Amino acid sequence: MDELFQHFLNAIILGGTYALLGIGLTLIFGIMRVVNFTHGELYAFGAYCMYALVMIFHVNFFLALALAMAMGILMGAALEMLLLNRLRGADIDTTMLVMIGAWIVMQNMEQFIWSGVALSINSPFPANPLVLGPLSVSWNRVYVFIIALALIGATYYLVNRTRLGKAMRATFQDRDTAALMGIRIDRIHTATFALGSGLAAAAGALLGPVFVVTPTMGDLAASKAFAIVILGGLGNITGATLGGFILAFVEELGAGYISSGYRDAMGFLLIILILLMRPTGLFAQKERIG
Amino acid sequence: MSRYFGWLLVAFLASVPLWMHDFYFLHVLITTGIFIIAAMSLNLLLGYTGQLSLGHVAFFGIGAYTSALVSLGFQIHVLPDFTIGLAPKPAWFAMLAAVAVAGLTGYAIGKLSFRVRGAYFVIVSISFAEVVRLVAVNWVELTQGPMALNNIPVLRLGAGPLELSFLRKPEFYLLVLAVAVVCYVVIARLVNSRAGRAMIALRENESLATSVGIDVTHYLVLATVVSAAIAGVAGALYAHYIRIVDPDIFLFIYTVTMVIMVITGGKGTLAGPIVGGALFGFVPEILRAMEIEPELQWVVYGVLMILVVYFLPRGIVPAIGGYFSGQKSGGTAEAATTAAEPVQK
Amino acid sequence: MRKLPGLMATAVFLTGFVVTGAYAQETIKIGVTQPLTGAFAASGNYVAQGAKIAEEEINQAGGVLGKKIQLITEDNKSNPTEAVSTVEKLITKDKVPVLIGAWSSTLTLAVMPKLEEYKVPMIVETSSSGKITTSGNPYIFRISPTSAMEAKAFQPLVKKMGIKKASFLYTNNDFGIGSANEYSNMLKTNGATVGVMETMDPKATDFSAQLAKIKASGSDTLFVTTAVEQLTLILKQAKEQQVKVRIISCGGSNSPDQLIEQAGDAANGSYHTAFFPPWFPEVTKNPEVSKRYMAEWKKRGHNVGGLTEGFRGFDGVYVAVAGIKAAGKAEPEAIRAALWGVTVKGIYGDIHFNKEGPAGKESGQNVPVVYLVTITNGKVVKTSF
Amino acid sequence: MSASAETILSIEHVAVHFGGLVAVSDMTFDVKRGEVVGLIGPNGAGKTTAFNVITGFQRQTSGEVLYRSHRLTGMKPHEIARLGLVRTFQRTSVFKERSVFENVLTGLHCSGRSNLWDTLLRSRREKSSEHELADAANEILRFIGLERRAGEAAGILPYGEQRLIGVALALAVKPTMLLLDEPVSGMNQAETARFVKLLEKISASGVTILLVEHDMPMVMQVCNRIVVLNYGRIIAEGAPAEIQSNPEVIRAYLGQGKKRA
Repeated sequence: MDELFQHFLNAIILGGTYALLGIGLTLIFGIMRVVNFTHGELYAFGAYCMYALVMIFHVNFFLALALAMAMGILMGAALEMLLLNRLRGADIDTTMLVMIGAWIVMQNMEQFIWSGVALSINSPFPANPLVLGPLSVSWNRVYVFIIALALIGATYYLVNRTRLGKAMRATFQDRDTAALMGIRIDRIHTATFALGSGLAAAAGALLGPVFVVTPTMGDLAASKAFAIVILGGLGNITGATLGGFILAFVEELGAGYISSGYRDAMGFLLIILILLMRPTGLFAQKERIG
Repeated sequence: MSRYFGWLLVAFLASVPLWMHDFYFLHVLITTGIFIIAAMSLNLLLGYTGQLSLGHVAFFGIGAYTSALVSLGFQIHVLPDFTIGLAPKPAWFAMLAAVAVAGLTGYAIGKLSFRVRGAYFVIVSISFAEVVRLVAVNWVELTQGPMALNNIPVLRLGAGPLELSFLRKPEFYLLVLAVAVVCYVVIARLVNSRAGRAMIALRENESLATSVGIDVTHYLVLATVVSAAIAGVAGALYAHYIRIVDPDIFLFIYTVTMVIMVITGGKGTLAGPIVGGALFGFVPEILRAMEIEPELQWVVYGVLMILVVYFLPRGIVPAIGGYFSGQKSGGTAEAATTAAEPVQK
Repeated sequence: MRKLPGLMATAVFLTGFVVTGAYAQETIKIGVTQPLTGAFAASGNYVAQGAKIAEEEINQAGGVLGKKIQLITEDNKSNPTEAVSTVEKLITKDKVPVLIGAWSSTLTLAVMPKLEEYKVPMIVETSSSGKITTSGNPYIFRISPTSAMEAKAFQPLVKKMGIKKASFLYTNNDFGIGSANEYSNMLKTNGATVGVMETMDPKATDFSAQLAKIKASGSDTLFVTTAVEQLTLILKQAKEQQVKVRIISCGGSNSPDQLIEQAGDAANGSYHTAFFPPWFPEVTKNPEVSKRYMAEWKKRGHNVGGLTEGFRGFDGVYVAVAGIKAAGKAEPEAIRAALWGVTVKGIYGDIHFNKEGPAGKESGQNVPVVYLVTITNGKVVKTSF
Repeated sequence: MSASAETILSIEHVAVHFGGLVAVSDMTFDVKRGEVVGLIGPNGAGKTTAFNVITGFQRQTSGEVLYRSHRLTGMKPHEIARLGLVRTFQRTSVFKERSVFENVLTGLHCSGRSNLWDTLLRSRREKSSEHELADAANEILRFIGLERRAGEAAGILPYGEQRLIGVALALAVKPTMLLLDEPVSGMNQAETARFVKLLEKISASGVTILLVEHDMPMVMQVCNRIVVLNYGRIIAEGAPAEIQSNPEVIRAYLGQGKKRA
């Protein structure tokens, strides 16, 4: 019984970070129709920024998080303006190829600069976990969970309550009309990509201290993010949030009671099942055909 | 016109072992050739039906595993006390089995995944490949998991004195070339036929295609089957050349390689995958020869990808004159002059 | 028009080779294939660095057969196909008479058919899968121990440490699975019971599910087989989830120094098998060699955490050179024959090869010493019972 | 067009709802063999939705569509097309990257006789089938008056000619009934006149025609019956003369028809 509760607790904690990984990607896809293969590298970028700030420049741990996220935003904006802006209107596989190229470049630059050796970031949290009866969870994880939820909330607010958000949603609904309404589509794209990148970098900066920082750390994060996005329906923030938690539960319980070897397969199996039953993802509003 | 160029090129390539005795060079040609075959199969889906499959390596891998398992034999427990097994079969038979199994998988996947399109299809295909990889990793009894299937037999044809063994590079190189030519012809005939027109039609305008009575799903599945079967051949060649198969054969980077080859060469053109394949087959070798930092070799590789997309968005072949493309309107000229009665009467 | 690109590529390609071809002929080349990029990059680079040290030592000492040696190191990108390509290149382009490689068992298995095809011997410096020496490839000479040897060496400790029920957590690759199987069998034959056997993806970073299961299994000991990155995380997360078991890491590529630095507190009380204990080189069979290697490693400012990997490359080069010397000429077949005779005073101990695998096609297998160390309050100490 | 002519298409109480809004409500009308019927109405009246329902691109919320006694409900568009009920699309709709000739060849898809093996083995059947299709394509091009354009990429042709290709594609399916969605929109006077001729030629060849069009003079000229839609429901039906003088129609077009369906 305790094991089951521990699994639940783990899943909830993990779900928060998965959701954070997911929304950035889904935002970019929904609004820009770009399958962002650099998502995982921006996650790694955030983690390396965190490492540099905390371990080399001894910046305050919490300040460093904010800075890392800011750098992620700048990085994202730069990528968008450098690579994607001139590719608008190109078909999905062209942009995808460019993003794959960028992914290869970024990952190997990371290894070139930092070498393949794993780095770890000290966190100010007590090493002893928070104990709840038979259950326990590290303070660092709790902190990550809370910040993740906060960031997700902030994103919701930004998308649903602000003028920028309104413009984003308009672009998402119908870019042509949006353009007619005088929305600067390219600005929206840059903003969207920057925001998505910032969220990915934040996730990296949050999880860097929990895990270790390596050049290939982005790959797994990216594959999870893709799973989450498709679970929730492409471009659906609520879906991605729920998708994050669902994936966490499926993995945790799947690994716990079916086979840990298939832990990382669970998400993909789920995707295939869901797409066969509901092609637009779990929470996507039905689309019109013809 | 282009046809003669084609046969000239084949003749030239076939002559390579005669004057090129550098085995490493042949090795590069062989591996490149295998990937060109895979890229041609991907091009059928991506280029002609317009469906981007980022799980294509799964068909390649399934071909490789099938060929390896059939030629090595296996024994698995279906139920605790019930096992099914297969005695080792000759390599050529194994390769045919690989084509069949890959084709069947293609059929199943096509039937299932073409309920979705575009980006959804892309991600379904990735997921599919990932699941197949994890099965290969975890179903140790069948696949040996990460311990890999090794000592895969060499392909041998005939027997006794006239036995032809494909252990040495020149023979294997010619085998790959032959297979490549066959696959090329198959694809060329397909895309220039009624079925091919249907595929291109659904790429260009799906609802218009259905409005003239084309069963879109049927042709998507057909394309997937043929594509998967050809990818399976490539995988089988790989298995009997490298002679070890492990779950790494499902690495995403292999799919990426195929996609790059197709798009840089020019998707939807017959020559595209060959040109793109030749280019990206050699790039890593050239970089290797330049002896720059391994990481930087990758960086250059990635930058090259991006540049190609920018400067040759439609690919190299269309850029150097689209008249090798499979959708050339060759038939038009002479056909248009042949007179006949109007149908509508 | 259509064959033009191909031809151009060919041309560039050939010129590319002129570059590599333009080497001084008065050196004896030794091929090294290691994962310098990709998943195993960290370890692969350490091995390559260790090999470089040996190369320069040997050349300062006048080389071998009156010639200097020259390492040609290729990146196999942690990928079997690439591994095969590197070996093809090293053998057919650079004409190396002997190879060192290819780190992981999968990579080594991938290149083995090529060794037979071209009849060139290879010193295997890291791979642990039994399959490598038992599948009948007479060109394989392994200086690293197999999982089986490691488990065997551990045998006496089962009782001493009082292991009653042990669980396993290992990467689902050849390295992890091989090790877990050998250890679990060994434990069963020594009266211990096996709890749960949990696997993980080599890239995974979150083991909460597996750990919760292990905790529930009520084992007293947890054997972990993976690379140092995941080991760090497992130690941390085990502490977080209060999995109170004795953690023993197997496979000898676990760099306790890095664990102390990165897992900190959580590393205390964990045990680790090691094939070279740089914390007390005096216990190794040839302390002077170990110390010399360590001094040079530190002098070059290489990461101290890499000492336990780098020595593999170091020994590999010395063995290859010993083979060349004994053969009296830099020819593959001669070296292969000669390797059976050599004994090298290395860090792995006194390296020599026993026959393993099917009669007539035996591979060479060295029997190194295996050490067990433990971390107590931030220090690595010898385990004494 | 004698009243005794058999009914070929009948729309029975068809309604289409998108969530809350009603695109078509309780639509009922018939088309008889050989007729040329116009379906008109202000923008958003539900004309195109009606087309989509009839040709299977849109599933109706309720009601039935019968074509030559086949229930079309639930049939796929390509199945309906194969029954001889063929449509064109509102916006220019051609296979842009392919030549005009290839466009028509594609339209002739269902007339092909070769299967996969014929194709891969280049069998005699394949060759003869392909030759027949080529001939048929040329006939259609001549019929439509585009034979000179055969070799050119459809996407680069002027607007009017692209609309003609759209019709050529539809004719290639050998339709018994043709649904034309705003065929002359964007055509100039001369083009329209030419198109009307073509339409009469098609009608004369025995093809029944249902067309949606805004160009009233053209509609009045070619149709022998007109159905008027407004806010998704039929407000009038009859011969051109009657429709022109129907007060409700006039009100609808003057945009005063405020009463919601």
